[in-house]
Amino acid sequence: MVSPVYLLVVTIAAVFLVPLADRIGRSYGMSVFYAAIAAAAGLGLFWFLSLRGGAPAQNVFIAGFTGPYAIQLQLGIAESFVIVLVNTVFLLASIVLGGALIKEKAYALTLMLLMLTGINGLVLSRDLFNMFVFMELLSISTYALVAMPRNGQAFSAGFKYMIAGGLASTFFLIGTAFVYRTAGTLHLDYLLRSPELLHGGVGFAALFLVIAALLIELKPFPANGWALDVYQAGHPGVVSIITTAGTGAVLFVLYKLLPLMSVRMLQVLGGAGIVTFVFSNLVAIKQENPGRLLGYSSISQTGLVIAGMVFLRLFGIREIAVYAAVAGGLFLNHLFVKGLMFWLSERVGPRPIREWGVLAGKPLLLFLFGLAVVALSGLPPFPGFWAKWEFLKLLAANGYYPVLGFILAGSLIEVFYLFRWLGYAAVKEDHDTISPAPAVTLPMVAAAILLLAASVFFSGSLSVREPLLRLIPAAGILFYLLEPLPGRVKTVLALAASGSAAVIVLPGLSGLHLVFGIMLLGGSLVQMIAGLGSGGRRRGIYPGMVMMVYSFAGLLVTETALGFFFAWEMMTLASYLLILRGSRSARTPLLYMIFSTGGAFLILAGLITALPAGSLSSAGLGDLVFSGGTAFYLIIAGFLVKAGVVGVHLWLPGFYSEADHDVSPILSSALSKAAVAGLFIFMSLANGTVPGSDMFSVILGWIGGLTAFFGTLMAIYQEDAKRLLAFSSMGQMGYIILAASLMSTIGWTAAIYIAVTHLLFKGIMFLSVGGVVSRLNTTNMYEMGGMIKRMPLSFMTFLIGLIALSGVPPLTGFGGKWLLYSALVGKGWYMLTALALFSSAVAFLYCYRIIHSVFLGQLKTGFRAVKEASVWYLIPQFIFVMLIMIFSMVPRLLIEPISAAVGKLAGPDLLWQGNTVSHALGYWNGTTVMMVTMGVFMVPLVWLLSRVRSIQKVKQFNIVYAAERPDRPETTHYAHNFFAHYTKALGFLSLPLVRRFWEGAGEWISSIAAALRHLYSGNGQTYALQVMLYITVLYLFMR
Amino acid sequence: MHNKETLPNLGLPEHERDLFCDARPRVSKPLASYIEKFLNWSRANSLWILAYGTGCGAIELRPLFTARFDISRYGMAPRPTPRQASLLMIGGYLSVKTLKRVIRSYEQMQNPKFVIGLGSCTVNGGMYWDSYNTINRLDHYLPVDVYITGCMPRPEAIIAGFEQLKKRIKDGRAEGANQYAEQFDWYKANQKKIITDWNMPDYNW
Amino acid sequence: MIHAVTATGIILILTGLWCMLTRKHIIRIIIGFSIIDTGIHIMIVSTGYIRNRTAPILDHAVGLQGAADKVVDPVPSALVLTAIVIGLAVTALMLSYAVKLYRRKRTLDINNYAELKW
Amino acid sequence: MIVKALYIVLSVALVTVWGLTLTGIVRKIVARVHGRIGPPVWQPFVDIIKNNAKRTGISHGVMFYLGPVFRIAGGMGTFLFIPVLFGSDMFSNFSFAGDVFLVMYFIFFGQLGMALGSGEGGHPYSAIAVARGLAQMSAFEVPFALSVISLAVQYDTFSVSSIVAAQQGSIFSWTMFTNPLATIAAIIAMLGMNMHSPFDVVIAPQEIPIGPPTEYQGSFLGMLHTNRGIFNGAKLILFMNLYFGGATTIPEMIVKTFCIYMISVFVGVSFPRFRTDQSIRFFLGIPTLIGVAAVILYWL
Repeated sequence: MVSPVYLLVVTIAAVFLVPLADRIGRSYGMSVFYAAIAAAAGLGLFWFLSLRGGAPAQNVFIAGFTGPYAIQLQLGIAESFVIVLVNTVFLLASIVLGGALIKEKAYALTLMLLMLTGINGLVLSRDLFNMFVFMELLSISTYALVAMPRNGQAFSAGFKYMIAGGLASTFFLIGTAFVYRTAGTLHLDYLLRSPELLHGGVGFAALFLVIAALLIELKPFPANGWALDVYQAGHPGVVSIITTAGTGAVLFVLYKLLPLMSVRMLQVLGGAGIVTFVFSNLVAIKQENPGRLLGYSSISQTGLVIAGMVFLRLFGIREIAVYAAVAGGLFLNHLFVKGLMFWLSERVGPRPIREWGVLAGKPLLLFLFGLAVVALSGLPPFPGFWAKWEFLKLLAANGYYPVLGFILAGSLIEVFYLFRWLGYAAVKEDHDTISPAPAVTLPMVAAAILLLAASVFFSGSLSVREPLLRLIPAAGILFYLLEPLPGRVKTVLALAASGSAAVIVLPGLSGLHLVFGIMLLGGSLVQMIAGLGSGGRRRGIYPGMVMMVYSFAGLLVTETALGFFFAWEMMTLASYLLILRGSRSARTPLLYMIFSTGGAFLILAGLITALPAGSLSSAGLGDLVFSGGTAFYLIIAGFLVKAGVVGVHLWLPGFYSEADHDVSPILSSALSKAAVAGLFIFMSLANGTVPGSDMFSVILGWIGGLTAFFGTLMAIYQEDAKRLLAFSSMGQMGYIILAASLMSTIGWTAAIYIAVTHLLFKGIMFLSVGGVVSRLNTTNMYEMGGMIKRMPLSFMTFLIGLIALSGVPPLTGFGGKWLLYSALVGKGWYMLTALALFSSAVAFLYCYRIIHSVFLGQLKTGFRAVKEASVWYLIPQFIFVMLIMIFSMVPRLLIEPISAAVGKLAGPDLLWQGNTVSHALGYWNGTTVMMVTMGVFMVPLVWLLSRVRSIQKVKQFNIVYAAERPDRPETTHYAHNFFAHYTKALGFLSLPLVRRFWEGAGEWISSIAAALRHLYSGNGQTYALQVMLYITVLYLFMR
Repeated sequence: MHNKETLPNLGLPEHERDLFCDARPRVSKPLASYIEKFLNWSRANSLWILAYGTGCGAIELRPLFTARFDISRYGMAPRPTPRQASLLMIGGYLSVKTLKRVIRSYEQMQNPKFVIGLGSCTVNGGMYWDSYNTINRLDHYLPVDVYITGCMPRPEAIIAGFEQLKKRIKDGRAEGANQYAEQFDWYKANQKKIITDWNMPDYNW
Repeated sequence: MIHAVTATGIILILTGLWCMLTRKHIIRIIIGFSIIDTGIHIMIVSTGYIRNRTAPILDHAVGLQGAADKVVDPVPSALVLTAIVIGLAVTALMLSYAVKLYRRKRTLDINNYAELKW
Repeated sequence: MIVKALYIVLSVALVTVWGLTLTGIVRKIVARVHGRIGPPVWQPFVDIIKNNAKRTGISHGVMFYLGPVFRIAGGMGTFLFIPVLFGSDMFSNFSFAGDVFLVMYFIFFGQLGMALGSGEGGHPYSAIAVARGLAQMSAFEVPFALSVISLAVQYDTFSVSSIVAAQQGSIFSWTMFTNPLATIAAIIAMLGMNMHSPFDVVIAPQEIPIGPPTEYQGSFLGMLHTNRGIFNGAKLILFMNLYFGGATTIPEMIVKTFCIYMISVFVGVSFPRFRTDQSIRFFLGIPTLIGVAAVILYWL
């Protein structure tokens, strides 16, 4: 093995060689420069591989002495891990910087090399004073490089940085001196052997000063204003090195010192990390400048890494693998992502984040940016996800619930501003363009590939047993690569991919899983056919779509808690991509992401709380312990958020309605069932083990009932057809939750029955309206009308769907209502029965409103020539119509398998007698009802048909119009503000209180953020004062 | 068959022609006599009135529904829409403007349909006969079954008119709708002579 | 005596800090930083001092034999030497920043360099 | 099978004739209240014949054409799922196919079809009337639902036949006496259902000519009028079964439904019309509270 000393030798030698080579020619100098960095990275990789292969750790003593007097370099697995990462990113960053460096004199190159030397030295060295020297090497070269843009901002930022950095080094030096004075050695190994040397008064102070100095270097909130100025003003390439490689080295120093710290110190340090994480994210909300925003984000991530390793140490964990999994994972994630994002900001140039729409026309850059945002938010499959899971799991296992809560809150804020930014980039089209720059793009691609490779590595090390789960992101990426293909080809491929997933997965399922499998996979599959109806490229739909379908499969197949959460998050991500593609505004996808992530965090908190003590990552869902109650309630709350119950439904109308017309049906009919599936999976897991479940049932029931009511009520006021259907879905979800909360055989049968029928009829209605909208290019119902004349088939299917929705016999909808009321009255929940009945009566209002406004009434002049919707939209509708008719004729075909899957719960069973289903209170024979209905329908029809010859078919203006003729169809069609009288009578019930609440909450958080960021006055002296005060406060806490 | 013929609807601008039905009115032959007799009995005993009350004669219609005269005992009732009415009562003089509305309403009623002209004005223009704006003779424009003269006719006279109409219906003589269809072109020409700003289809289905 | 030196060091550090935190003039801030630096150096040297011993320089006065008993602890002195060099570099860099800043805005009041904030 | 079909025809014929006659009787009574002579009792039949005797008609399209079919199918269906006479095989209809919830929801079948048909007519007044009707319906559904729930609690069944069976014995075992609050709530809801004044804003003839059927004529209208008989009869029989002890003989049924209908008629001739928002607020006010009280009373 090559001695670690060569790592330093290579770069220092290059420091001297570069100016010489530069004399010969610019390109020679650059070549030597890159060769040295590449060599360093290569060495790191070589060591890492051999150390992983089992080679012993290397210790090198320089200057002919042995420790403690010599300069000792140690290269273990941890060091090599950091070295390889740091040097790789440094190499990539230097490539990004290439354009800027080539304009500078050779000094710039030497400064870069010195910086790298400092970084590597910090990682390798084992004694405090050497650390000081390398830190100064790093700092001074950084101070100089910050000034590279040569503008006023860069100079003042650099100067502020020097003041703060100077203070930090001062403290480090004082601390080092006192350590030497107390312990008589500066060598880490000796100090570690007898850490009690530092536990006295002076010793403590010495150690404190060292740690405080390191912490200042890591830019803790709020003593970090100077760093933010640097992030904003410095060249993104340089800044990316500071925040990734530089921070990484200092973090590693902190890691090396961890064993010296007392419990108290660790606690305070961990707290400081958490505070930094939460508040930096908070302040970032108001930030518009990309560099500074990335700065806040970097700082928060650093805080999280600090917290990660400190808490691990606090929990007494010594295995390096765990540190690698948590702190290493978080750091690696941060390293590549932040590198990527800073380089991207270099690429985009000096634009505030609102103007990042320039990326919208650049698929590769947008993809990279999206990847970075997703990875940084801690979503799967990236390392941050696995690391956070492990970290939070350990926090929960050790009872650090408040910390867990803070981390989740901070992450949520992070998700907010990152996805808002992604929204700006993806949705707002800007006519500016950015010129190609392969020197910047290539390192970004490399970073992305490395990040993905690391994801594979991390997911493997955390033993996700189910190989299918790995396919979820893989399918997404595959379909991203297939994007240049024509849309229809992609649809067929997506159908094939999803179909094969269904074929593989479904036979392995049973019981409720099978029912939901058929619903989610089958439902999506059928509706995906509609995609064939749209021409063009259809960019950005199929990666999300296929990923979503695979996530459905994953959700149902997985047997581990981690696997479930992984699939859940992938599903969220996939659906986010779909809505991002279709939405007209950035607001809807963002709202969806915030609420979904909030819900997912609740589920996450619940899952890790329920994990049995000492469990592995692969703990099965069946092993979860719900006896505490809290865990179960958290999980259910998470699913309720995802289901969009009243109070957290803010995201729902936009999400279900704004996607593409062939995607909305899947989101609204199939995806909404994923929350139901989750609800049922966990309710069956926990059934009987949760204390206080009666109260829980009642609360859940009322949540469901109120959701049904308010969803329905809001639906009747909508002017937008798709939004109306979206609110209708909310109402139907309310019924499902209400039925599920009954915890009885009939209740659950009702819930799943409603879920199945809702899938069918809402699929039909959304597809039908989608077909209409795709022809008319408007979703405002009052602009439509009379479509029955132009689109009779769409009308027919819509009508079937509508009858099924309204619950009118003889179609399937009635079965759901009947089961629901039976179960409710059987349980004794009379008020909820009445509420459900009222809601379903109100549902008639919006049913009529939409069918009248869209299909009936007056055909508008502009739409006299529109054609029937595409046949590809109609095929899935007719498939669903056929299913509805079959289930209506023989309800037994549907109810029996469902009740079999539900199994035996509390309450009476359903009894069958031929086609009559009955229970203690009532009975229903769907087949007879269907027959009778058809009979009584035929008799008058025959009579009317006998008179058909005398009847003249007339046109739309042949109406009685107070003896006048109608003026224009637009003024004759009654559609706008259809239920004005309902607003007058009950309008107070539909005031946007929920929106006001959430907007108020958002306003408050935003105001707090705005107030907090005034800490960063911009004055270097204030920053210095903040550093001093921070250290003082830290001392008071740690003492 | 002239039923299949379409009307040109020249009064309508090009883009509006598709909004109106352009079929000609048809003659609907009565059924076999004994059935028709029964049906005519029912028609006579269930006269639903569409009252066109812009003339002063309308004032005399109100008392018909009161306890004193009560025409509901004859099975008669007011009907707010021409679609469902079988008897159009023209309540007095017609101007150019109101004639247009009357024609539209009449055409929107279904065969068989009956017209009663109320007051002298419908017969010959009455006291307004020399106005620039009054229609003097209703049956140039619509087939009138019964005229009830007077200025104004009392409710008793109106009831007598109803009796007359019922008699006509029962006798099978009240075929105004078919007459209108048969001589459609003549009626239409007369109508268009008066109404110069014709912005309706030629036949208001 | 040692304590006096240490105390001097500490006083210098505090003086420097006070200077850094209160003076608005950039050059004075840099001077404050220098004072801190000096204070640290003095303090470090004082920690290695052993009474009645001489500087850890192996010359004729000390001789190689038994040098360990005649000289003070050499480590702090070595540290100080390195620290002085580093301090020099930092001070020089700070001053060059000051020059650059002054050329931009013709002012050396630190309050005038707060355009980056929040 | 054939016997059953025969029974069904008989049963439908009975309710049609009785329903239409009842309408005639009521018109006569209202006329007498006004001090008029009024139309003959058989006038509804004459009207139906007259309407079907129209020689021409117009149609706005398929849905318009099917609207009245839906309507009358809804009326007949509703009727066919209600047992007419207690203990009579002949007049039990298809009550074995579903319980009271089936009947409650089947009521909507015809209304929905009618609303759709008139919607295709393209007349704005039709849509306005439907909007009013639906709004009013959603409101009176609340006291009615509460009342039915109260009955379900009281009798521990949803089956209409069983509810009738439970009321046999003496007059005091009728729901009217055993559960007066539920009966009151249901009767108030029935006022809305029958669309008599004060809840006749839906068909307000002076304002939106006749409401949804504005464009209907001839056979279509005849069908709608026929349905009015059947549907009225069905609703009255349902109320009779649920609250007034059902009936064992046809005369008993006739007397009881007549009396029930008279409630609606009395209120109708005595009160002026509510606006839509007023009737919504009315139904969701006191009647709903009465319904809640009825449920709570039997709950406790």
